[in-house]
Amino acid sequence: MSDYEDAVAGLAALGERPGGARAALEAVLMVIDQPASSEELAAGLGLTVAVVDELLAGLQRDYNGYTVNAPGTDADGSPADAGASSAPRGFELRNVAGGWRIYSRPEFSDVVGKFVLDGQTARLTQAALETMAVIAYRQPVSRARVSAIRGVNVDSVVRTLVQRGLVEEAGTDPESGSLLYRSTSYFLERMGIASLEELPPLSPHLPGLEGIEEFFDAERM
Amino acid sequence: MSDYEDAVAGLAALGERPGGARAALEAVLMVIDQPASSEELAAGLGLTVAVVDELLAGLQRDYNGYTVNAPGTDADGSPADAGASSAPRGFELRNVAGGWRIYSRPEFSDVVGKFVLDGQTARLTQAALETMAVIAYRQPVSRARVSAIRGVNVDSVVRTLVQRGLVEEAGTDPESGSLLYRSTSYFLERMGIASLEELPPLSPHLPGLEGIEEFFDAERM
Amino acid sequence: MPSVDAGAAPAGEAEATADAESTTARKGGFEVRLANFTGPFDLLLGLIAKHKLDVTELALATVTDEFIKYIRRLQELGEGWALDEASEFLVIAATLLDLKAARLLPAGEVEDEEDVALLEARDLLFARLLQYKAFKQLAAHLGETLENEAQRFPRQVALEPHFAALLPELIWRHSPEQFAAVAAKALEPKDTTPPEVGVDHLHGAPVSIKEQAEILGFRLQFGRPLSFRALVADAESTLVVVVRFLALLEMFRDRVVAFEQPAPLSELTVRWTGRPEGWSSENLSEEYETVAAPATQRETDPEEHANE
Repeated sequence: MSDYEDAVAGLAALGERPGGARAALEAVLMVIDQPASSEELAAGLGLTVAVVDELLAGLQRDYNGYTVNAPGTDADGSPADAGASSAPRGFELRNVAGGWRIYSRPEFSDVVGKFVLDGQTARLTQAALETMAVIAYRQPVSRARVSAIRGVNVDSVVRTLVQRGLVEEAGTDPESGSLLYRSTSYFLERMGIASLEELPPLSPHLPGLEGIEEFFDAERM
Repeated sequence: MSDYEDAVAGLAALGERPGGARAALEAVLMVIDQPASSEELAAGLGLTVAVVDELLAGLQRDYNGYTVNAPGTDADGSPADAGASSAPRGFELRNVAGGWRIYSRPEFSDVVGKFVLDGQTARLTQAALETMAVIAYRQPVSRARVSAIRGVNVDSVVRTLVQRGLVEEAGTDPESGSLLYRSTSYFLERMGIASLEELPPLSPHLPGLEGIEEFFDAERM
Repeated sequence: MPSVDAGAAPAGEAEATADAESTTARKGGFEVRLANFTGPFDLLLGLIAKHKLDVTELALATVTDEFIKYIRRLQELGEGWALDEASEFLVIAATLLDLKAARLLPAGEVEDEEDVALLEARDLLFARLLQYKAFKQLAAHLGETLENEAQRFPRQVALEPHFAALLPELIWRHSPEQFAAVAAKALEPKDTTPPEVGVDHLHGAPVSIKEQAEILGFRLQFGRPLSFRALVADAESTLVVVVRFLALLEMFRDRVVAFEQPAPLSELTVRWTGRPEGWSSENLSEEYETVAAPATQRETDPEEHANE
């Protein structure tokens, strides 16, 4: 079990420092500028993924303001929870686009917005949102197919989405040779979700899906 | 004492949010890139400088791991200290050159350094090089405009270039309010030229530049 | 979500409707408030919602009039309304009109092929409309989520100086000239992607202008003047006739042929005027070379011209 030994060795070394492994993880979270997966964090800290996952969950609860005795806190008394506080912090730790990252809490968006100049991008138009939805749920998908679903030409809208980094090219369709598009991890980030599976399912929105589905496959361009 | 009244009004508004004024201050400190003075923070939060200074001192102690009852804690029982923890965090609040910012704790600089270096290469990617080229020839320029020219989102690439010291912020666009970027003297140094005028002109490669210029202006987001 | 950031709106859709709104305000009298519809389905759903109709109900005819009135209004406004959008609107308007006409006929007689086709058109329209409705709902969800998420700001601070110092020294091998070449390439307009125009419905055999010019050149160069009628006598299709005519125009511009036509619509005679040697279709004017140069492009050229 060399994994385990490594993890213990890592823990021991980090454990001697103030705050221990939990603080080490926090220190790393302070310098990343894009989401970092538990695997990346574990490798950087010399800990197992399981330990890091537990520490992350502890930090998340901690920042959200659960106390040590609150329901939902692990009973194992891991050091991760030793410093948990009762009032929520101004920031939160979230698992977004397959990685962990620190965000300011939404309740303070007005205040933070005054200090962060360039953080926010303009809102998407209705046309862009609809096109984004079709691409997110039908990816990889050609512009022609998105056009067919929306009933209008989508070339310029897709270009805008690509420029905004929400959509990217995903090769060409082997049959028609047309360019295919898919959503990016930045889209997941902006949506605040870890993966595409977290998107709400399409089916409830489509009545009588079975027949229609076949029908559209036939129509596929 | 209109200052005082303003401050109280501000506190009241912030006080209704989870974590109160302390969390609001934390939220700002967690995401600002440039250190902010207590005056700037006070203005942004609608608090007096005195209140902000007190909150800052409280946060600093909190992050350093003093408990509420530890020596050095104010006896006034301000809500700022209610959530103070006993173990130091992985980050600290420092006042550097008149501004406050959250940094990773120096005890973990080896771990953090290892993490930062992982996956770093000494060479610019093609995407970074092209983005650098657009900034060098179109400066001062916003990221949105570079994105429009390159047809992809360039946010993270620009951040890399800034980190590498090749590009720096150059104020904000008076119209859109977005941050502008320009090349640095380090860039000139690496190019082996004394000034931007020594950059070879683009015209031989690119006839009809004027029209293109208009094209991008029209497309501007 | 009626409030749409017009500033960031991509060209076309939003502009057209923005125009529409202002005109409505000026002229008045048009009951449908022209909201910012993003396409024909959106408009159709809007009208259905206005009349509180279920999409699945067979009451589309109720909204047909209004739909068509709206289209007519948009047409009157004219500019800013993209052709492909217009055609989509018209396709749907035509389908609706068919359906409405069908409802005026006695019910229960679905016998001839036209009726069946009409039912299929209706089902197709319903299905597409339902599908669009689903995506519109999801778009609303995306919009809300994106907006809520925009309240959060990620920590993405610059690396602390002592960590930045750890980064390996940058390897920079580009000379100013190479860098300028990179810049020139990066600044080149990339927007050359032509809008995807379906050509599946076109079945013309590939005919190339150069190829036809070669044939014409061979016949004229080594023979006496020929009438256009004679030159196209062996043409297997109208497309070849058209392409040969275009080829002749090209050759005329290159001053290797001359035309004679005594009276309008009378016989057109073509005479070789170029030097006997040294001409080949490869020398045709540059304009055509740029269009017809790539091998793959060449095949589609005549079709494009034939379409015009």
